[in-house]
Amino acid sequence: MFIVKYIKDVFSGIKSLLVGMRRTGYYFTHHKEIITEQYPDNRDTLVMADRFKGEVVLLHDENNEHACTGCTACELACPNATIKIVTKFDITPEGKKKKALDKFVYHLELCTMCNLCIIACPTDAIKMAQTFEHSVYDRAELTKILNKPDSKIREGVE
Amino acid sequence: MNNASNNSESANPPLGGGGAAEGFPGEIQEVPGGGIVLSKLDDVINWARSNSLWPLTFATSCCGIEYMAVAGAKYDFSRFGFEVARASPRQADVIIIAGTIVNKMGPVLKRLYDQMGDPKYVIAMGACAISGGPFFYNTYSVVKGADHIIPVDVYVAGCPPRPEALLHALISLQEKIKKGMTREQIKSGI
Amino acid sequence: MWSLTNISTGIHDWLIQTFNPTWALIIEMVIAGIAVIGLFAVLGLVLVLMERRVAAWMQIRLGPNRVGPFGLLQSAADTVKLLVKEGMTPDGADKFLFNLAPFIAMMVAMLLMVPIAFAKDFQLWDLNIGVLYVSAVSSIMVISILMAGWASNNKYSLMGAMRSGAQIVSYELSAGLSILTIVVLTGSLNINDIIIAQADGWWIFKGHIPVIISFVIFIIAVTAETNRAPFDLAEAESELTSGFHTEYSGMKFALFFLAEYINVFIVCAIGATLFLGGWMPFHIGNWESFNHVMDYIPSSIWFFGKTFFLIFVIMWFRWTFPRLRIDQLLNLEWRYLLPISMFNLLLATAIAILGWHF
Amino acid sequence: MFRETEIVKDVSSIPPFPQDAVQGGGGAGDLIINVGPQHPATHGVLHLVITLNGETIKKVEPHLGYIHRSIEKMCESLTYRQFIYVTSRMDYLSAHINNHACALCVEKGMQIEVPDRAQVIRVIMDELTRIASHELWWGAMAMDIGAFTPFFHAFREREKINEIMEETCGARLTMNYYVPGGLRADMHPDFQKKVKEFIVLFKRKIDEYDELVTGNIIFINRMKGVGMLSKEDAVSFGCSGPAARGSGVHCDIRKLYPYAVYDKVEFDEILETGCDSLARYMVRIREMKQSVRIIEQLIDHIPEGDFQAKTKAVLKLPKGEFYTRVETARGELGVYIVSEGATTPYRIKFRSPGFSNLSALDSMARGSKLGDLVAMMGTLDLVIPDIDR
Repeated sequence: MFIVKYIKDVFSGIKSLLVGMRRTGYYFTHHKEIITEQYPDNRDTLVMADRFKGEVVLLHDENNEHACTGCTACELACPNATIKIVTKFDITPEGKKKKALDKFVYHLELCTMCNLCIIACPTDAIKMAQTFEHSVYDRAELTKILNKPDSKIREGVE
Repeated sequence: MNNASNNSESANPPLGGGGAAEGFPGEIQEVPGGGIVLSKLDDVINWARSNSLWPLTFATSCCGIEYMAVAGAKYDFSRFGFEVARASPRQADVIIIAGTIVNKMGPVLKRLYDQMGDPKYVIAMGACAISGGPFFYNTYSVVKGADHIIPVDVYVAGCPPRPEALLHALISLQEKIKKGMTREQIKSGI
Repeated sequence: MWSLTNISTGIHDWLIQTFNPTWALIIEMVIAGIAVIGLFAVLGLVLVLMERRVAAWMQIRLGPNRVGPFGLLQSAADTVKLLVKEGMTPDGADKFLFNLAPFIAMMVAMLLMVPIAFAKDFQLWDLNIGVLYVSAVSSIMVISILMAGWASNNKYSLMGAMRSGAQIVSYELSAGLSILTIVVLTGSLNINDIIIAQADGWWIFKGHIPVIISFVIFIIAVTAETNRAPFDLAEAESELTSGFHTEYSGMKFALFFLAEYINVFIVCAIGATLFLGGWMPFHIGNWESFNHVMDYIPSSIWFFGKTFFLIFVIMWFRWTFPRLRIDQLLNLEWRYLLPISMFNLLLATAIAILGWHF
Repeated sequence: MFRETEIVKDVSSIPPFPQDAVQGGGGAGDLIINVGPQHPATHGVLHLVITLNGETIKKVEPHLGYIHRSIEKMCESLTYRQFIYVTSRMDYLSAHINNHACALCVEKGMQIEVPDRAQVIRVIMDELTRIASHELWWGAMAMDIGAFTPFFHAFREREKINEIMEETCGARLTMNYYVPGGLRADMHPDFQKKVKEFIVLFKRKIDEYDELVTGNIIFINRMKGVGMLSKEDAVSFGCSGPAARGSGVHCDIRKLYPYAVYDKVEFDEILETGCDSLARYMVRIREMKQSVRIIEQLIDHIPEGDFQAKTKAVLKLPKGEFYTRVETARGELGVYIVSEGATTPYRIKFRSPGFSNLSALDSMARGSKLGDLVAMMGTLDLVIPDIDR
């Protein structure tokens, strides 16, 4: 019958609306369901997953030595030329010329954190750091030189 | 979290901008003993502007999803008052370029920027918006950085950046506005 | 007991004693004007913040909490920002109408303040046709929206304005009919009379089912009239970017923004007055002692408490429901709300004539 | 629907852009509006030129290219190890599945046997990605039709998946976890525990989705009978994925051409016969439950062994043509590689689901209201970089 169906429609419609309102009302009154993490306040306790890929860093030990031989394997592996290795020739004590790393230029603004350079590195000289706060006011600051000044290659790394 | 960073001096660098604060070109030097009232008013205005950055709902690709995640409940940029995302550029204050800008999109981006009312700010989010990112060398159609089209205030690297990184960029932008160093503020001479 | 009434009568008496009656009246008008504008500012700040908090908590997040203590200064920051933001007028717009529209929206909201009783004997003007005045003036709102949409020279704005026109004109009907239910029961259009008639219980309790139905219809209709979700077709963000105020920026946009919230406040105040007794405390028939205890709570708190409850309900709608489509919107009015409220009015009239209400 | 092409002799006779867009559709009283490239409903930078009569849609013409990044061309200059990561940016919501398709294609060419462990983890990851994608779709679609709250509730569960992804793959969205021959790294020790926790949470929360959206009368009215796509049309437009399954087309690649370990797990192919937006909506909601079912079957039975097959340092596909297809969250993704035997592909073509699904939009939208258009686009679940590539 028309009128019965009409009234049924009205009531089932109102009921479905009330069900939705009950759900939002539940969350309105239950503040323990809030899942917000207050970012700048939790900086000290924020732990990134250890596999998180934030940026490429060249590992230096306490003697300011790294393991990069300047072989350019990472440069070749990088799909978008994020890494540029500039090499120089050191004179070894024996008087031989030896290729060594001069500058490890890293374009963070190009990097897509794909991890291919890390896989390619034969000496595990580079790794992914867990930093993520990369915002700067000037684009040029994102181009970094990863080897520290006066750092040199660790003994025995070939 | 900074356990492996070799280029930040302290374990926890101060928030707001990757160290570009000093010597930023065009920085306004304070005049000793002058303009107290005006500078106080400016402080109030800058405070208001920095705390009420309404973003434009503009996302082109992957970074847009992380932008949505920032809007989402876990990261919640409404805590800073950024949640009034405006679909109309007339009412927006900050345009977050979330994603690749290709040559066809370039004029549209410029137009959107022009349609926004002063003061307006730009955040380039992710590798594509900063420099073309993965599409820098091997493609024919991608703009090599959104700053070729419109001036960018804050760059945030990543592909895509974490939501926290975008929040960091927004806080950096707030700092920049409070210091009166954005392009808009320098242009209008306040 | 401290109340708004004492303050207003005190000021009035002092003015009458100090100045001659004409000057006293003029000064009173100025004071009232300033008070209304002040109330607007406060309401705007409070309601915007309230909306953002309600939204946040329903969406399992925190909401503004970093600007000022507990984020209380958030809407102040927004206001200052909007004040100093560039207000543009598009080149192709009809500049006069474009700039006029937000002020009309604001003026309508201000005019609607006139007959509202904020507390016992605290009213700008005790109009004898208060209810009629409200329903008449509130429909001027659509003019500002149409004006804004048409003058913007933007297709989105125009479509938003047209939707809004169709919507407000239709929902006026059922809003008016549900108001009439109370008018029929009370026998007066005067807002104060309606409130006094609820001294032994609010209409929603003593008016049986017809009043409850008309209350529900009223809430739905005014939600639609104020262009709030789920009836926010005029500014449907995912369809028309921002609808009728797409081209507005800066302070002109802020006026629309503010007018929306003020309108919500006013319709909720009317709803609270008609159905929930306005400033009248919660009285039950002849429980004299209970009624006496209730009287200790100031009447202004009763009024604002009820109004904000209704505002909360309308916000609750907004953050729960999806938006209707334009034809469904009109269907809802013409096929459901209007017949039901007409039938309901008949019932209410019968009740009023037969004196069946409590 | 298609514009007639003819040889234009006089260049000046070509009308400028807006008029150009409405040829064949425009008439007196018609309103032409441009939705996009920046518009909240397009989820990106799609440009739709819509011819309206009042509120009724007469014609929808999508304009593409606003996010054309020439990924196909770019892949020709990248090696087989490198090109996989770019495809994460194609359909970024099913990044894992895109990578899977490319890895499968390279593996097919190189005839690499992928270890079982890698295959099982891949399937779990794929299904998690599918859930994450559908979650985002659910929130974004609800936002399109005007409900804001579901978006936030959807992201609550999505963030859990993102945490799992981040722990194992190192990134939240564009993971780059699959390499030819297996996975880049083994799964995280906590992976199984986290996934099980997620499943428990998800099963509890999916009922809330029904309360909030599915049962809502306004929602049902917005969806029912809107955007009809008949079975014949779905087939002829080449639709795939949930968009086609909502019209009853049997097209799940996981069932039709099983890859990885999909032939060893039990799950249903979701078919709805409503042909409207509600059917497409229900397909996705039910598909999420099926994905959970697949994960539940696999999560306790991850075989021990290598996570990566031994491969050469430099991959060279033999000369020939290779095609694989997988089921992404949006439909069928085909990867077609032509190799000349070099270290880089000679030509790559992606058959992306979004492009075909978008082509059905015009026939779906005609005659409906403007408000329906966003509902249709919501249920088609378009990802624009997937369309433009």
